[in-house]
Amino acid sequence: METLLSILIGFMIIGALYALHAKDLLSALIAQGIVGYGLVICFLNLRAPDLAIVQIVVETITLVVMVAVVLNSSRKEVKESWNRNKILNIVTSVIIVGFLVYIFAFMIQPLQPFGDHSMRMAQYYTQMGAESTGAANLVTGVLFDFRGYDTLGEATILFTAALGVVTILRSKPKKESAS
Amino acid sequence: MRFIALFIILLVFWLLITFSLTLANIVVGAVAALIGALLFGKYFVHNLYKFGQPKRYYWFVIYLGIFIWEVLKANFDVAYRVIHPAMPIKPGIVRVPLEVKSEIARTMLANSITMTPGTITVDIIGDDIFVHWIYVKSDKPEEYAREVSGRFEKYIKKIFE
Amino acid sequence: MTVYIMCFILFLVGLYGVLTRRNMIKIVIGFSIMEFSCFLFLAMIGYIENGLAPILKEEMENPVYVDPLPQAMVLTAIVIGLATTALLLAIAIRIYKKYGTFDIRKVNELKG
Amino acid sequence: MNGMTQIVKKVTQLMSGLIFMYGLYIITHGHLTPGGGFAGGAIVAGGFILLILAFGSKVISLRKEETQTSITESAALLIVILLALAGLFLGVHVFFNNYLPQGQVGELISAGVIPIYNIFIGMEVAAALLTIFLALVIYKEEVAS
Repeated sequence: METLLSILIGFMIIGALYALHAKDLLSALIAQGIVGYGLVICFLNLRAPDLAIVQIVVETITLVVMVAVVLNSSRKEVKESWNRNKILNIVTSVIIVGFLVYIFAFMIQPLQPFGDHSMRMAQYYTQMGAESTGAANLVTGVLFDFRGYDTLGEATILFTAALGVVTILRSKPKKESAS
Repeated sequence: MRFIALFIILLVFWLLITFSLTLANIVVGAVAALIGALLFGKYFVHNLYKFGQPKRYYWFVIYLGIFIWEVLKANFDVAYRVIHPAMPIKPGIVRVPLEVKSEIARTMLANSITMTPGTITVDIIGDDIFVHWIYVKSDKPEEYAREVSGRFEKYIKKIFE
Repeated sequence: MTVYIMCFILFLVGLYGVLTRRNMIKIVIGFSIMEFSCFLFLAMIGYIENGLAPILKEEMENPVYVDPLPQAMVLTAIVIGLATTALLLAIAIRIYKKYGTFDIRKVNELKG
Repeated sequence: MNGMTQIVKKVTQLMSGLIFMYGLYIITHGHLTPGGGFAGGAIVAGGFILLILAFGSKVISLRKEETQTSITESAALLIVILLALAGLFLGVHVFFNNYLPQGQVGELISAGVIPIYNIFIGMEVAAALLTIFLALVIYKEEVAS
């Protein structure tokens, strides 16, 4: 399982690098699709069918929206040019990345090796979840019962985002109401 | 009329995917199918009386056989062209006049042509269909019309018109 | 442990995109890639070797299910990711309308 | 935005209803099979998006549709909050309490309020995604004109 996942993530990394370097924005979006749909296959292998369903639909809709945006404006990639601040930028980036790597190496210590979850908390969910919520799908049970607040917050964020998109994209000012 | 037909189709679809016949399931399915029929009924296809004519189903079964045979033949043809070291391909887009008139028959024809390896439908403009062909055999319109669409067209005419 | 490191590399690729690209669409893509790597990391933490998908079945004896909690959190996170991507795209298309370019540095120079 | 060719239109006519139905199946069986409100809502929104893309924006009045989806979204979110609040007053006094009888695990009518939450979250997600898409389409039309 670990080898398979490593190969899949390797493909995703190649797709991501191509997406970031493509000259045409449309092909960049298609290459981003490689990453998104590769993630779907990873989820299926990680025994998470719920996540796979959500991700495949969400990825498709994101792709449609992004293609709509790109076709609406410009497909050309902007030209890279050398400027004076570049060395400073590179030094800053290297420091940030080094810091991140250090934190990652530090934080990965207490984790169990892959595929060997300790089940300290999960034991309760898998054994008692169905009894206390009555749902056969444990993910839904956790989502709407034990962690209802998360779901409520998520729905609020989606609502706010839709509101924000509608507000940002209103090009003409709304007519003033009769006063 | 269209609403009722869509309602029945959706209910059958629901029963097929849930595959259980409890009362609760049927009631929920009926409500869902009603919502679907109300929302999507006005976009559904016309000429529903054609569903009730058994002759069309008979021709459809025959058409399936012909279609599978053509797909098999085309598969071997394309495989030969790919494996052959000289790659004997002569790609080109041909314009074929359509005999079938109704939209759904044209859709079916276009999909059949696309699903056969070697030919891909590009577009339908007016009464002509534009097909990308991996090996354009001749320059005469009648010949390639027979080669590309003629083999399906007479059966599709019997099914949908 | 390899998969965790691969996942971190994917995150760094996204970060690289956000830091170095000048095109706004590319920056949005970089953000998406970072999000994807986070989802994958969380989903991998809950995985158990030979575990079953967390959907109860009656006939199994002593089944081992993978942890449903990270999956539930990733489920909400995916939809939030979609919402943020849509918002970023809306802002990008708005800036394009005003300045006629996706280049963030040019926008910075033009100002006003 | 213009529609696509006859082929796409015809296939859309046949398929959009079935896509919608599949979304409803994913939503209503969310507590039994993989899926749930989020996935199902996104599929339902996908059915409508397919319809708009295939037939062009002339087929519906975009402004009216956007208002409707906005209202649906707000109403669904409000109902979710009210359902959660109801848990505060019924039975054990906990926010997000599962106060309905839970029934047999594995039946369609079971798990108390979870299916109802699923339905309304699905409505909210579908309406939100449609609102985002329609806002983009309206913006495009306005820029083009």
